[in-house]
Amino acid sequence: MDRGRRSVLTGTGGAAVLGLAFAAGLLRPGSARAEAWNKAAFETRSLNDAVKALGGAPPTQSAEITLSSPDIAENGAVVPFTITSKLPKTESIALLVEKNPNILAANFQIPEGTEPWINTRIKMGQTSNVYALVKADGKYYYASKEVKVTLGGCGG
Amino acid sequence: MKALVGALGAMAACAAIAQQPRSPAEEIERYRAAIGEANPAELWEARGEALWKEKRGPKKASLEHCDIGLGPGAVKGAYTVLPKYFADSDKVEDLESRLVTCMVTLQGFTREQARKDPFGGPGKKVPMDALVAYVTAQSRGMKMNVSLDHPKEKEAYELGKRIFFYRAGPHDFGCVTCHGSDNQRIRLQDLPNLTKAADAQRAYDTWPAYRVSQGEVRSMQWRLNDCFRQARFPELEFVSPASIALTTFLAHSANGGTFDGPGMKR
Amino acid sequence: MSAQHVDLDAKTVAVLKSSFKANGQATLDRLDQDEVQKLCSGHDLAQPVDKAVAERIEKSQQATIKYPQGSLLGDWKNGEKIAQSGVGKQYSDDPTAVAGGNCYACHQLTKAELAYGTIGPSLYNFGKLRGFTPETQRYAYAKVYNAEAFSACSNMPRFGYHGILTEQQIKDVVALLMDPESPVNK
Amino acid sequence: MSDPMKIRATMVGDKVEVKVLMSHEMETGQRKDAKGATIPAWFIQNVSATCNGKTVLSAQWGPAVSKNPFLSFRFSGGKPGDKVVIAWTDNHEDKRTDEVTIA
Repeated sequence: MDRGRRSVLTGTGGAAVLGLAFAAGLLRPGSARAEAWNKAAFETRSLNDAVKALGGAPPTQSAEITLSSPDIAENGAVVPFTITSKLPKTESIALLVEKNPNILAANFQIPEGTEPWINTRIKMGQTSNVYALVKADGKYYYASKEVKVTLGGCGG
Repeated sequence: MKALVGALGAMAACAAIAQQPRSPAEEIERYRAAIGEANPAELWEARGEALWKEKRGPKKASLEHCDIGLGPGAVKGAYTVLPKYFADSDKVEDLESRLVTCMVTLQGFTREQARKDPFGGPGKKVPMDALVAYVTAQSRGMKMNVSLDHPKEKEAYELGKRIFFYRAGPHDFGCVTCHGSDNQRIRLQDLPNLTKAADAQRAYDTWPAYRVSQGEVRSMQWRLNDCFRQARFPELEFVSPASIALTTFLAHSANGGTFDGPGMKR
Repeated sequence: MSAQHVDLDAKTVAVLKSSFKANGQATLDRLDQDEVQKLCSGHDLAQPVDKAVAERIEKSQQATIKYPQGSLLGDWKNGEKIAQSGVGKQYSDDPTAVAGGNCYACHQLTKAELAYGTIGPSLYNFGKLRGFTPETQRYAYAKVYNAEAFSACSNMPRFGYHGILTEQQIKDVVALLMDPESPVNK
Repeated sequence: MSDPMKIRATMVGDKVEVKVLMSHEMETGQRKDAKGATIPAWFIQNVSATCNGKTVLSAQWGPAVSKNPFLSFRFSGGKPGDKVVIAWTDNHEDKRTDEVTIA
């Protein structure tokens, strides 16, 4: 197996996730699929910039959104989140991690008939605020929470 | 567990009750419960089943007639009797060793080929991890029942026990350093006391496991290899006599426990 | 000890030697035990170490400790980095990389780090509880240098004796434990 | 070639609950290999789920979604025996489509 990979990771602090920025050249912007994928939004670094790239105005905080996860993740490579929106006409639910190199992790379109509820797993490079961003009736709303990421092991 | 977490959440939200922050240990428990709901090891199990049935190697044969402990072709429950003595090879073998033997005898691979690349990694899928995931999953819910009746089984157990307590290297570590006392942890990871049945069962019964930190299914052979790496030993060779002896000691110590692998670990 | 046990002990060493391969800095001679390792192998942690054996180990290991000239108190900030890092001596480690002591793997030290182990005792408020005296500094240095000199068959590596940490690094760890400004003592 | 997804679709009350595991590296493009060379980004970008020809979920993902991704969602309008079809496309334009019958 690739021990070298592990030593590289260890050398930079042991986090399993280093960074998530990617080279724009790898995305083949010419293809139809890549155009459908919102490259600009996935390159942003702040909540407001991400919403702007998604075509919205700065979001407002909402108690109608529940962002649920453990407060401490044993490993940043897999952090489970459940997001529920009680906002009427919820159209999309996105997950954003403030301290990841690029803030937007995933964006789910919720058609009519699908519950505004998503359960998924994302990577976190370090302890960070996480946002659930919901588009409802054309406007953006968010909820946030901090998730601590711990390190571990004898070689870390 | 989930209901309890929900109830605690509701209490914390209630303004009349002062918020009681959960301890780190409770939060880690919540984390494990949440990720335990879906184990990517299932992807390995499916791949392993296909590989088990696929005609491979110079002899273009499947592994469906491999005797992994309960007779040729019997997969269900076979992992619970391993390691065990096999008359055809005149050796005590664990699952990985036995798969190597069958890849040689049934499929015609050289031993060298069958032992090569035992552990997967990023972008590298290997047959061994998948086969181990498939075979072990067929023993889920069954009790571990490793025999020491044959003299070679007894000897492997005794050697394994001595290896467990063997301290060496620049850190003076042995298996016992981390796994010889109750209720200890390294960073936030609980360390099973492998000299006690209950802990040995809990640990052994959940390997192999999907390692969240690596995104891979890891076999018991990998587990031992990586423990020795961190204990600052040289590199433990795949299906080596020491690895099988140590596995015999650990598996027998876990007898009576209900096998629940492949598990999911940090 | 029965003849059978002696046989099995000898066979254990033979089986180990046939089962490992050298990998980078982790050469096969690492399987060879020194006196302490030999005496401590087979020891069940639930039992106390035989008194005579313990005295023999502690005495021989006391004699290995080399104290530096001058102050034993280094830089606690660097000590904290050493306490956090587990790099060093694994075959997967770059042998030229700065090694760590991995103190947090086994000990609580500061209040800020939640991810600490419990194999060793909590060292939170180490200096504050024992007093910021030169004697305690000397004890801390010696304990990190060679824990077997104080507690035979300890689980703690002999950081100075085995050259895992340098003299300056041990002084930095002593500062982490003993500097009144260190977060360990806050 | 990529491995099949593991999909489960079950009735929870009058809704269909879908749980899906996908086999994918989800490489971030930030990690380096043993020789110090950057490992190129490789991750699923688009996911869609349909039932009886109707889209019940679609998603855009970045490389921050975990390796071997897991996703669960619930929708109305499905019944036992119906098929749920899930498809993904990654940034190398690899594709994978799998289906499951609602239990």
